[in-house]
Amino acid sequence: MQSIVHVCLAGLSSGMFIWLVASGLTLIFGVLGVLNFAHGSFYMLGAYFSYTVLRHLFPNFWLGLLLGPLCVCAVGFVVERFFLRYVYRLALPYQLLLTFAFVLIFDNLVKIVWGAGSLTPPDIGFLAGSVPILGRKFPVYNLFIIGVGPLVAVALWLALERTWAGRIVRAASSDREMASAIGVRVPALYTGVFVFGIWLGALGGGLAVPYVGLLTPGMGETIIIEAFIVAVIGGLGSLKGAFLAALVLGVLSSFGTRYFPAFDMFLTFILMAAVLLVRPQGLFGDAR
Amino acid sequence: MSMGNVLLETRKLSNWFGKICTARELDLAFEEGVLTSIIGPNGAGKSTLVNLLTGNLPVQAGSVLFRGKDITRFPIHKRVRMGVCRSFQILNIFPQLSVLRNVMIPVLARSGRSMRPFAGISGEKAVLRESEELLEKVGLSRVRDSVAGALSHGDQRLLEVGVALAAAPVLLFLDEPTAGMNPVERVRLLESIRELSRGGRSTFVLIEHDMDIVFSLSDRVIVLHRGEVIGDGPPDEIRENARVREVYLGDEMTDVFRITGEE
Amino acid sequence: MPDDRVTGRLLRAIAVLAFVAALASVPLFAGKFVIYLAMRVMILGIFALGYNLLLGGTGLLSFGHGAFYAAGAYGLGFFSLHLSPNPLLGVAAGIAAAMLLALLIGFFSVRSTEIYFAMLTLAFGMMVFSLIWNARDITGGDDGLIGIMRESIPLFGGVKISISQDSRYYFLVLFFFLLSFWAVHRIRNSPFGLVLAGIRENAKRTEFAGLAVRNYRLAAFVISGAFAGLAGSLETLLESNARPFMAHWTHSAEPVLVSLLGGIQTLTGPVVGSILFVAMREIVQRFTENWMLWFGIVLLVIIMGFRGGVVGVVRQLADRARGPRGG
Amino acid sequence: MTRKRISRRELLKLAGTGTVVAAAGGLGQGLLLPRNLWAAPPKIKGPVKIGYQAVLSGTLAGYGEFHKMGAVMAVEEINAKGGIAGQKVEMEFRDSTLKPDDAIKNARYFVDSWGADFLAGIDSSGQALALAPVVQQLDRVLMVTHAATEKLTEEMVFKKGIKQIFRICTPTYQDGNAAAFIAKDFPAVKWATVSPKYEYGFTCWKMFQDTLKKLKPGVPFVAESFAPFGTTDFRSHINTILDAKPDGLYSTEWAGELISMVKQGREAGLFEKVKHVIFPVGAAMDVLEGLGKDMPDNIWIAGRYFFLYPNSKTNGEWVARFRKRWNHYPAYVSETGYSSIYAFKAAVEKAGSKDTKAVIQVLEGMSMNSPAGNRVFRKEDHQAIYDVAWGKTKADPKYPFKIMGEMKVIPTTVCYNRPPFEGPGTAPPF
Repeated sequence: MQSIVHVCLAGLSSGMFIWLVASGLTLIFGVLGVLNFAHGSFYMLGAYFSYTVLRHLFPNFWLGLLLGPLCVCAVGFVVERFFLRYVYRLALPYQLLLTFAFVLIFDNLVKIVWGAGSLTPPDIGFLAGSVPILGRKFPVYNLFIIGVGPLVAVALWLALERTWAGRIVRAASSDREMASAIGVRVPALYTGVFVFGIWLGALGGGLAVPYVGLLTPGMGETIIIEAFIVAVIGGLGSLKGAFLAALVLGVLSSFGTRYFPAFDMFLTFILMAAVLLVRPQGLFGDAR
Repeated sequence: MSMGNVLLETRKLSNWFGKICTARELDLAFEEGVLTSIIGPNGAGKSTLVNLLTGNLPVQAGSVLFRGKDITRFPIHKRVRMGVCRSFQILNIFPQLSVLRNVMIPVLARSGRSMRPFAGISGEKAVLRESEELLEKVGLSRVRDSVAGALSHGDQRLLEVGVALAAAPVLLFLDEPTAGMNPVERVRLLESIRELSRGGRSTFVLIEHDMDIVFSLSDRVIVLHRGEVIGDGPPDEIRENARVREVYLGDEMTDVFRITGEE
Repeated sequence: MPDDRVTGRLLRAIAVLAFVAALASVPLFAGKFVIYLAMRVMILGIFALGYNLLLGGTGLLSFGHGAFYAAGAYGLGFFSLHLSPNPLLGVAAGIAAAMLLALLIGFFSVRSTEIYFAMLTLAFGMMVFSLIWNARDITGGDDGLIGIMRESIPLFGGVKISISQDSRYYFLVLFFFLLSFWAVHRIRNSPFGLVLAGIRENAKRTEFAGLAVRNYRLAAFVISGAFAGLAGSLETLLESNARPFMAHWTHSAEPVLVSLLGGIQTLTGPVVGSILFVAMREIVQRFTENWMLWFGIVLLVIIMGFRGGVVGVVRQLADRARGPRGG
Repeated sequence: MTRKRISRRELLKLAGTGTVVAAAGGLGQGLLLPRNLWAAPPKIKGPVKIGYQAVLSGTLAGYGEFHKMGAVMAVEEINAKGGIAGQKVEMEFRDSTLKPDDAIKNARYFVDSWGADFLAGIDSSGQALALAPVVQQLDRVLMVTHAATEKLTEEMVFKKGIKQIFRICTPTYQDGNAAAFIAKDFPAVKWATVSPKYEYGFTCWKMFQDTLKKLKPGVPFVAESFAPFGTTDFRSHINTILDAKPDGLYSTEWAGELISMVKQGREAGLFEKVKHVIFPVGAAMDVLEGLGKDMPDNIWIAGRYFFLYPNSKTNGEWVARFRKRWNHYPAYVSETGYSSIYAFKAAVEKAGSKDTKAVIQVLEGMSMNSPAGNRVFRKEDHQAIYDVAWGKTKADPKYPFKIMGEMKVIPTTVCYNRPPFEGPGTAPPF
């Protein structure tokens, strides 16, 4: 019992963590139709900026989490406004290539600015430490992540369904021409959505600082593939799908690691292929 | 070639989009050599019917038979091989290929030489000749080397019909072949359809909005309304059909004339 | 008009001859490292040329071709370690293994298109990667398959051609490269190639031309897999090892990158892209350790400035220069 | 540089004596004067060029930087003191990216294009094994400074006879076998592991088990959980260990992954439940500094070198110089990088030539003094034999990170596999 509960909790926290990163990826794909390969790099930048704020400016976890991702948004703005915007009309491979170029550039820049070695974050205050659950310790911070994940999901849902801006975003995502016909400034909207998606990714990075406990110049590369899998299984562009897929995958791999050690990437990719074969649009994607 | 030889028939063919019924237990038969037109107001289920018959939409209920053989579950290419082909309402050509290559693809498919990866395409003399003849027939020889996407709209529509014809179909569905054409082009295209039909190689089924054309050209007119056949017979008979008049005398009638009269 | 066509053909023939002559004379004047790099370029070129039959030719973006490259590499590896060290038979075994795998993966993948196809091939490719990584007893795990020797090629009558020296192996690679180039050229200009182009332009219309689109996609997939297998087996002979990362998605992305760099709508695009890819990195690396940064910037410039790939843009410029005379 | 200009007169005089001496030598046939004294010092043409490669990109880029610090410092020192056999040392450093094909390309570039006389570096086992036939073909000595796979020395050097490869760092024997010698003294009975899901992790765990079984028959191994390369979340692995309730944990996780695992293990109370913990590469500087006070006390750690061992003058001075030069404590790859350059110096000067064959001959069995203590390159497999320390972590006010408290050395003579590597008496304990 103790074991199962803890395996579940570990799965939940890792799933929610992936969801945080995958949400931005999914949102950007859903509205802009761009597969942002550099999303992992923005996640990395989020982590590094938050770390810097935390370590060198204000030793406050919340300020780091607030300011770090905001700085990354500025980077995201530049990327969209001056580069990505020009490849929307090009085929998918060109978008991938462009975002891939940014992966190389950001990875290397981080190495130049923050050094090649790994960085470890300072204390994060009251979120540190653990609480006993059924006689085994569980980190408070992981409980926090388990809470933040659904919070972000609900906030996103409310923002998209219940606000005026959300309605416009949804309109633009289903029909770009129609949206521009009814007077929406689509380019500006795209910039806004991209920057917001980047903010979500960078927020994931900021939250990763204490979660992973380590910052390295290549940290975005491992997360991007997991975020991709989640986004694909959930249905590209579907936030609801990504949320559930992240949950399922997190818990599944946690159980896999514990009870079926042979479980690894192979089965994850089998799952991904199976979903794509049976329901190409993913669990919750709309059949476009 | 005798009339009355049934090519394609449907048995209780039905289709729904959600709760909207676009085909309700249709029993239709298309005979060899009979130029048939399908008309009906917007949303009557004309395009759906063509999609179901040509395999572009999966059949939900009922069956489709070609020359007595059940082809309900046949994939598109197999139906085309048997002789059922179509053109599209929205342009459906190969925009970046030359006009000649556009028609070569169906001709190659027919010749059974399309799986040869190392043969030079310029060596396919018979295919080339046939493709050029076909372009001659639809009047596109003058632009044979142009990129299809760069043609005028009218020429692209001609090419659309040409590509469909290149598959040498026994039964050819033309889904609003004149959409977006100017009156001159439209007459020219329909004239050539009439001629081709008389040539007797293919039997045409036309979906058209322009009533004048439909009634002057067709041997048989089928009127669809909300997925049901409300009239089926020679043009004169249909003109007199009370139900058809009723349907067409509503807003839908004027609607039809407005659309077709726009050009 | 006919005059133009004849001169055009003549010019092209001269260009091809000059290209072949230049390649063939590399071992005569170039240093060992250049010979080695040239081989790497040609192997990547074979990979990309075949790959581009799919991307540029059929309009399918595969992210799993590393798996076929690895199949070629391990196919040759197992063959030469356990059956026969004959390099040509080994290459044949590698290609066969790659084609079989491509048939299997393609069978499931070609029903999807666009991004779903890309994701499916990515998933299958990573499964292969994971299999190679985990089947340690057979594949050597992450250490890779090592100790694959480059034996002589036996000819009739007991004569053997040694290829152990790089300057000799170069000609074998060159032979396969030219063969691939010729084959891809033929395929692009064949009825089959035209059908592929039709599928790229409009799959629905191709179906309504009476063609089983899925079969053609599968055929294109298997053919491009064969080229990947050839490239993989040639690299294994060159480096004498095969490693799991050959099947990784990062490696699958290489032919995509290379094809886009050079231009996917041209025959020479992938080759030019391969040269750029290898040479650019080599040059950047000589000046700075931060090669990723500069490489990324160069990529950015190429995407923003040369949309149709380098070859495409050069051709456009050439056309424009010729414009006034022709028009 | 400070050589005085020689005047023409002196030159003539010199020439004169030269002729006389030469004539005398010629006449006396070496009887008049002992010849060796008069023979010119070993002539080496041109600078000594060393091509060094290590990972400089990705998550492990920090290791490359540490390699570089050590190697660059050695080159600077040697050049300041007149170089190797009077010739300047030149070094070029390249990113190996951890990929075997890039490692091969770099090696070929170094030798065929840049004209390197020696090669050094290499982090991953896959790279080292892939490079073996290449360096044989290129015929240059490769000094491996980080990759630990025993296959390199056992199979490539010993069995296949690829003599060009030497390894200056400790191999998997240290991480697997030696750890078992540490473990045997614990009262612990049940062991478990979280280790990397690749050859290195598998091999070390197997060596640990095999040796410990021989030292302490009947010892049970209750759980193993292997984490793929790039794992950042060890929580399910930690659950596996906690469920098995072992008394001892052995883990060859290293670099950032070890940092993550320790942090997450602390949060889960792993180190309270498991009393005896061994991290064979836990004494790496990036790990100690990265964890800081988060590294639990009383954990047995080791590395391929730790800057507080040996407590010798050479080492103490070197660490001081290193800190002055880089404002950093030397990592183990800094030491192996540094010493490999000195190994080349010693070998070239003794051989009197840069010639690979001659240098190999000298290197085989060569003994050298280095910060890590005395190193001897074993003749059969070209493995450097030197002692590294094991120690129990403890805090020390002098350092911002945990250091080794109680130190212990497992002599290589008891924990290194012996050629011919197969059959009885080749694997420890002997």
